[in-house]
Amino acid sequence: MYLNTIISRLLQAAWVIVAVSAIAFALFQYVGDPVSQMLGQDASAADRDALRRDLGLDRPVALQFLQFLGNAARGDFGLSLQQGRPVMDLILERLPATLELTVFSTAIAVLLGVPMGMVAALRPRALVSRAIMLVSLIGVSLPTFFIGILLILAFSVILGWLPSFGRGPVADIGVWRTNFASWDAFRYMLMPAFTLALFQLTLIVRLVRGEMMEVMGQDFIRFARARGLPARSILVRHALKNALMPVVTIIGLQLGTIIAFALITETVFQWPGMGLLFAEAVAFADIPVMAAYLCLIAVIFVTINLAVDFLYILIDPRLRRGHGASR
Amino acid sequence: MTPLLDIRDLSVSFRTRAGLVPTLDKVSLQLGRGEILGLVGESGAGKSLTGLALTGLLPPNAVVTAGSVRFDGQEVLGLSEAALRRIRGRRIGMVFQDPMTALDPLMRIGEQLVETIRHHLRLSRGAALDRAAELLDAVGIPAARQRLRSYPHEFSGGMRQRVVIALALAAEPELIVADEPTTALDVSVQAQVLELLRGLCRDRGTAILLVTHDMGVIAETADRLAVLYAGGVVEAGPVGPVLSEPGHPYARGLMRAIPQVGAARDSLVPIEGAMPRPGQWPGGCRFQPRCPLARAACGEPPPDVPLGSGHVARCQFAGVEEEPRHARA
Amino acid sequence: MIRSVLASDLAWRLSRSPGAMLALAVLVTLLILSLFAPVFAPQNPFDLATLDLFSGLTPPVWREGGRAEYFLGTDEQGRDLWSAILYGMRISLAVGLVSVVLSMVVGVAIGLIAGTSGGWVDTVLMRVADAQLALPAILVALLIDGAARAVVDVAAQQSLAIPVLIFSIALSGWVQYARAVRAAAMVEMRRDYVSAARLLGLGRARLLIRHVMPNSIGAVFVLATVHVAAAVVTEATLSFLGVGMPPTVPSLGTLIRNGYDFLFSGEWWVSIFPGCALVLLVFAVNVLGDWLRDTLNPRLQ
Amino acid sequence: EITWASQDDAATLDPHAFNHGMTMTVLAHVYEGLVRRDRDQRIEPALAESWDQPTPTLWRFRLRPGVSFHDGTALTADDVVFSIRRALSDASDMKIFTASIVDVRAPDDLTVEVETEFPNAALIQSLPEVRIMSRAWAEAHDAGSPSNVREGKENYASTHANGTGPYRLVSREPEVKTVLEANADWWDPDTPDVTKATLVRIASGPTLVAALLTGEVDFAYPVPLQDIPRVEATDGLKVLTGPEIRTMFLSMDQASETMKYGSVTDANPFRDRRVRQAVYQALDMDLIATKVMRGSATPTGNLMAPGVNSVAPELQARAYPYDPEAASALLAEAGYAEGFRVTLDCPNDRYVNDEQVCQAVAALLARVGITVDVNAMPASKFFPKVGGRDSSFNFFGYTPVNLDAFNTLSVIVHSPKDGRGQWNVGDFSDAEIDGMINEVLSEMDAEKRTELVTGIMRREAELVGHIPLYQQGLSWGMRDGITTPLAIDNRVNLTWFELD
Amino acid sequence: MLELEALSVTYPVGRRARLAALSDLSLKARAGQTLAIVGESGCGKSTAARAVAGLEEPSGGRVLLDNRPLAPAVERRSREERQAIQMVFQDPMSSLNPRRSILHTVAEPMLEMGLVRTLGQARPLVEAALAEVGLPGADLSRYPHQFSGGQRQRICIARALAGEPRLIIWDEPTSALDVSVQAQVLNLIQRLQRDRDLAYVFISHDLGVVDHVADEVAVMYLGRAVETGPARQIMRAPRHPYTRALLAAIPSLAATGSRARIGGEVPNPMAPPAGCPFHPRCPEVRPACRAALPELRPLTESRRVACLRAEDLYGEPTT
Ligand SMILES: Nc1ncnc2c1ncn2[C@@H]1O[C@H](COP(=O)(O)OP(=O)(O)OP(=O)(O)O)[C@@H](O)[C@H]1O
Ligand SMILES: Nc1ncnc2c1ncn2[C@@H]1O[C@H](COP(=O)(O)OP(=O)(O)OP(=O)(O)O)[C@@H](O)[C@H]1O
Ligand SMILES: [Mg+2]
Ligand SMILES: [Mg+2]
Repeated sequence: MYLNTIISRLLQAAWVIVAVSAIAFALFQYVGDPVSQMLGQDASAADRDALRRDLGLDRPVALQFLQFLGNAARGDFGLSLQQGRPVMDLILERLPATLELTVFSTAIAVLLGVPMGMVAALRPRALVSRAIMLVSLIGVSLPTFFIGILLILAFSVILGWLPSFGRGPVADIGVWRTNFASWDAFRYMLMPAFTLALFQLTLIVRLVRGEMMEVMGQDFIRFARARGLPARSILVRHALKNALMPVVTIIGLQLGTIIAFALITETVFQWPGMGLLFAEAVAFADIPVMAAYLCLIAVIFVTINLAVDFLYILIDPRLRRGHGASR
Repeated sequence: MTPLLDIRDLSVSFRTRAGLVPTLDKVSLQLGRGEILGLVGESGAGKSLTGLALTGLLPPNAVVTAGSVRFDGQEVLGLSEAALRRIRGRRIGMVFQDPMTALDPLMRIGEQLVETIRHHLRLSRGAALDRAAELLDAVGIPAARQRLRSYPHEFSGGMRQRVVIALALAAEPELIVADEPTTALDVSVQAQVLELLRGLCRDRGTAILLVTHDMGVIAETADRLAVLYAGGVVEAGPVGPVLSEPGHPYARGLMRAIPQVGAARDSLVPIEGAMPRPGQWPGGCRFQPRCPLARAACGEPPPDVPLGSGHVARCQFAGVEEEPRHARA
Repeated sequence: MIRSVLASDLAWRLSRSPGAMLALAVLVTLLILSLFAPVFAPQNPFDLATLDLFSGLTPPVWREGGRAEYFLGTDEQGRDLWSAILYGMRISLAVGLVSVVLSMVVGVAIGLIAGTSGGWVDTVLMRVADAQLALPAILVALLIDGAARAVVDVAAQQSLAIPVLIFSIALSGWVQYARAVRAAAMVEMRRDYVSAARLLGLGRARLLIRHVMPNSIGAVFVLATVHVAAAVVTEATLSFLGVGMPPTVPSLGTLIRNGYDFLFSGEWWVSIFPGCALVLLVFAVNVLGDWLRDTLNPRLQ
Repeated sequence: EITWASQDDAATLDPHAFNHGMTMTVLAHVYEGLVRRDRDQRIEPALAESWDQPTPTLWRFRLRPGVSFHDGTALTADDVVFSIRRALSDASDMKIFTASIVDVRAPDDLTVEVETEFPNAALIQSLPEVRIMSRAWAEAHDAGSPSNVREGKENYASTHANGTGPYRLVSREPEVKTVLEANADWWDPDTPDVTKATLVRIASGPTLVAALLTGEVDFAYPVPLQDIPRVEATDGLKVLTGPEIRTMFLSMDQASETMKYGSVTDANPFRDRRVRQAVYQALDMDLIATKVMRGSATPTGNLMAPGVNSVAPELQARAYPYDPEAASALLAEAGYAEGFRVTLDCPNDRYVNDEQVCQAVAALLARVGITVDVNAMPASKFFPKVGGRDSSFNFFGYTPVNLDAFNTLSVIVHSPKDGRGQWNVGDFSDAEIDGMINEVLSEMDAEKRTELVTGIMRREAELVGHIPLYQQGLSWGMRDGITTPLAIDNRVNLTWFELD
Repeated sequence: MLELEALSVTYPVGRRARLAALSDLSLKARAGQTLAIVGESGCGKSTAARAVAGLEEPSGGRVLLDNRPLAPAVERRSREERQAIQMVFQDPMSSLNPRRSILHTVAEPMLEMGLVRTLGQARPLVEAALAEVGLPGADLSRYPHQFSGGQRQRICIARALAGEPRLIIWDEPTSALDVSVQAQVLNLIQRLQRDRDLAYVFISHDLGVVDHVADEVAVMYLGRAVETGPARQIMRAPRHPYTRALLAAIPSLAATGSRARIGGEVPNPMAPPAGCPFHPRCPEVRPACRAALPELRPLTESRRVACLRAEDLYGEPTT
């Protein structure tokens, strides 16, 4: 029934990705010159030119882009100029780290943020609510990198409770490298995840609060109260469910940003994820890695939003077509 | 016999930026078992507020400043939220004004019914489902069993209004407050819904407070009638006499202003002016600025004048033959 | 005048909310301080000739080694931090405000067009918005900034740093405005006053500007307050990534980033004071934005 | 067993692909050259037991017998010939070290002959960097030439290693961690204390310090200057500091007729020696070294650090004293009494406190009326820009990789021609100096060579061809239990570590 | 003066489907007279009104003004044509721009139609217009939310009059108002018609109101006219079963007790029943009704009915 929708959304998604990579490509040539980074200071100008020619960097950008597209369509993103390894391998190697970090931090943010937002909505004048809003504001007022380093200072250097960098003793489960297998490895994830979560937490608390306040004022909630339903059931089954819909959308839209924000967290905590890879790639002007990373972000973004759309359709019966009244 | 519902001198104010604004002023109403009391009045007169006050569902910025509301002998005002919850739904059912927004859009109709039934009647899920189907059937929704699986948006406005009524009936309350249950409906469906309510009174002895501003609806449904104007009851009594021989000039004006099929073309006589909003009430009789009979004496609070068989009008000229003084036909 | 009514109403509500009042007071103070920075600042931190390298890393006045003329201490270049904060806030505010206004204008225009055209125009614009969203703000800013630095004449870069920052932050912000306005415009288009205006034969542009737009941009202002704060923080983050303001013309973000390196070494004041200023600023703007949103949303009253 | 952390990581494990400090540092533990440097940076035998020079252009090396690669195969002269040829190939980044070599031969299994184009006094100085790999292993893995990025193929040697060195590679995650384990079969009887070493990369300075403070790493470098006191004050930690061999200096464009990036449009002030001298005299290197570099830098008057082969110690004094008034006077004399405006190109992720130093330079020059716009950028943009001579004024640092004066003279001081003066980005040019540099190349007598170099540098300083600022400082942080000499080229050598 | 010829409108629903909101509607309106359109909610009354006004593009048929066809979209009509037809909507709140003062609101048509040049010139005219609709001396700088519902509807009427139209379309102008206010507005509407000899198309679902104002009536069901003719005849002697049922269902003040009702649900307009669209609910249904769509045929000179059994149905409606 939704096949048409799915196909057309997928096509649009493909265009989005092509557009993203086109924009990105147009900008790459200004990021820096990979050749100067690939050869030592003592290499001669002729050597540099030769390398530039060998890499095809002397050709027009449009041509480079087309070739990139052609190769990418075949799943070939080329070799990293910096590491000389297939970009796909590099990204797949780093993907689990970033995904674990973002998913875990999103989980923290949701698990803390939703109840906090609810409390703030239900008792807007209470002291707790004010405290929650205050904390959530600090989350947006302080730059992520600053929060990160303050956490390191507090929990690693002064208190000595948590490790300050890296992923620690990770375990390999098949091709997936995880921090969840042992407490020892899990500890490494706490600070980076919390840093990243703080950024999302703010957003979620505010969204949930706003939506809850809005939903709580609606007629069907009053009607549920008039029916004498217990408060808990009204809150969770009726209010929260309705309030979470827009929240899910926004979180979906934000996920691209969060993955990008992971770049900063990863830099501060030396977390070996894709963000760090990208940061290195920018410093090195490693074009294939940058291009693949941006495409990947676009793919993740589009996929998540597609999923959110379908989730929406699944949850909200009003969005399913071919039903009843036309209004 | 004490009435099932006894509202005495209920006054409600709103906290607003201009301070406390009195919005209901000394409203008194009585309602016995099996009786339908019509509550009519212009938009903003305070009809819905009266209904909401019964179950403690007033907006957060409303304060009850005086009066009492006794339900089956028990004072309702000032009850705790928990105690109110035992009354709501179980003993007093509410039908809300707008069927489009009163149902949770994300929950199946059946689920909303089952939830309410199970909470109040402590039935098993299966039994609750059976009862839900019965209820839908009772309010006239065909193929009730299958429709339990529908979502609100799949129902037409009339059907939704009937679902709202079914929900109000779910726990067989003794009193139903129906707030304009038919405003959103077509004439044809309207008749159907009113029929249902009347049936309930007849068969189960349910009392109904029927809030509306449609005189026609009252005429064919209610036993007794109270006319609300600017926050106060201006006339009350059995339906027949109030409609045919209204005592208050506002009620009289209202009757004349209703266009009727088959009536003479030029007979529409409007009441000039508009009802004052809360906070802008004049002293004394609040109808005075629009009243063809207004005199200096109307500056005093008007008395309740009994007109026989429980028919009361709050006007010092009630019962006095009206002089045709209005300016224009 | 609805505006004056609204204004007096807002003023009244404001007087009832101590939190918002305080935030407003803080914001106004900061605005005045930074707007008239030359008056309040003992030093022009952008003028390299006034910097005294020798006074670098002087601690704040109440600490040992502190000096009266450097109330909050100095950074490693001998820049008076109090002055640097005032001047830096100016830049941060300019970047925040202008970038938000820019993205607002673009967003509102696109949202109006998409929301009132429907059909393929709407689809195309919304897909463009998707593409924009798929490229997170920071990455876009990184790339644009890099590109701009390479394209423009180096001598002009100093003066172009602010426009480039503004542009890159604005570019990633318009989508939210466009979406909000589009949704509102779609609702407004169905209202009868639009039909009434069409009956008069109003041209599309006038219809949009005169009737639809004023009724669709309510949410935009609320979004904007929050975005100003976000833009200021984004600017700081970009500085961290090395593409913010040039070090000789530091913004609040640049100051924090520079001081970030000194956090462990005991020279905490270099980053903590600008950090506090940033928190104060963003905090005040956010509190006001939140308050405005709650106040202007009729459904929450 | 230790964990050591660095802000940088090896870019590749291919011994001939990338001439880059950290890459060479890591590779030195796995691969060896024919010779190596001892703790005092003197050349000593390594894979070659001994060598001689039958003619000025022929070097003959006797290989150490019984040496084997980590995979167990024995080292033969053939491997050495293969490796040197590989280092000579097009894709190699080690050509600077092999530049004069025209032929390599293996008369027998343990003898290698290297023939140079002309007598090259500095060849032996370059050979520690020419690392020997196994021919069989390389060819088996299709790694016959370095850097297959050009061909779009993965190069096995860039992620795997098989050398003869003191450590064998256990595992490697690029940019994350590299684990080395002592090679039990190493030929050198002086077995290292460190039996297993894990190199982790921590790019962010504060995080690196945090890791050191928490004891998560035993050794970390470079410790950011501002954090040195903090680390030293921490119980159980210490910091080794000292001058690095890298010298930082300013280059001024002296070739263009008009100024590229500045306010003077009808002339190029930097062509005027007086202006250059004024800039020099306006700069207080001591202040920069103590304040911006927090005392870790060593002010210098020369482009080459002491310790570089053939550099006399007395060259380190300033040619002209710090004297802003004299500077102003010189400017006025040159017709720039009002000063002028110029852009200073500056990397911001390459040298210690690079951007801050540029700012300090700007502040100091502001006092004599020269307005400096600091244009800071990442190295990936800085080097192509400056290398392309698209700059009027820039901040630059240079280390002669083979620790020999000729390297700096040829790359930095010689006029940009004949493949020389590649990083003489201000295009300083003096025919007399060019001639003297050629003499240095083939002068085999150490004393005369030193004299020649001194003459060149005196003249260069007098002409203010460049403005030497300081030698960058080294800072290695470690726990008290580690003892190691500080290497002036910033190359950590685990075999020198002594553990308690 | 105004003529609708086989006017049809469809709306796109979802990606492919279209909903026939109005099918083959043919009507005439004369100067000085009121043509009323009645019918249940959703039967296409507003759609017809919007198509006439040029706010909705018809999918078939045309609208003639003084025997000349009008362009389908209002934006493409000439100024005279636009000036001739104005419209007043159901909800007075939503038909006023909340951000424009009543001066701007009422002056806008005058400026657009070229009756005045400047806002200053318009001011006295606006005052006069407001006085005419019973708002003398109103503060012109106030905004819609500062007026009551009845007052707002008067402002809408003043705005419609400001362009000096010849025909006004009223789309349920009083259904959002209380009865006491409704009477005021209805009286005003009728007075204006008398004073200015205006032609009205009056849409309502309230038969009481329709009986009060209309000269001609068209009864609609599911997008089609089922009965048209002089108001008196139709209200007194309805022939179509649907009209009869509608009239019977009106609550009256006098009668207490149960009234007639139309059984069944309104069919889904996306899938109207075959044959006569009313047949599933019709008390008079015959097998032939299910077979073919009955055409709107003349019953007398002035009346037309779309029912096979029109001739048999008169007198009291069956319940
Ligand atoms: N939350 C509130 N704050 C202030 N005033 C309110 C609030 N809610 C209702 N009122 C006022 O109370 C008065 C009575 O409202 P109520 O809803 O009872 O009217 P009603 O008779 O039910 O009208 P309607 O027919 O329109 O439903 C109105 O004038 C309204 O403006
Ligand atoms: N924009 C639209 N898109 C799709 N369907 C529409 C649209 N507008 C109206 N319809 C449908 O067209 C049909 C006729 O609508 P219309 O508004 O003309 O009815 P109406 O008779 O005026 O009803 P009401 O009395 O409720 O105003 C209805 O089924 C409605 O759902
Ligand atoms: Mg109400
Ligand atoms: Mg309609």
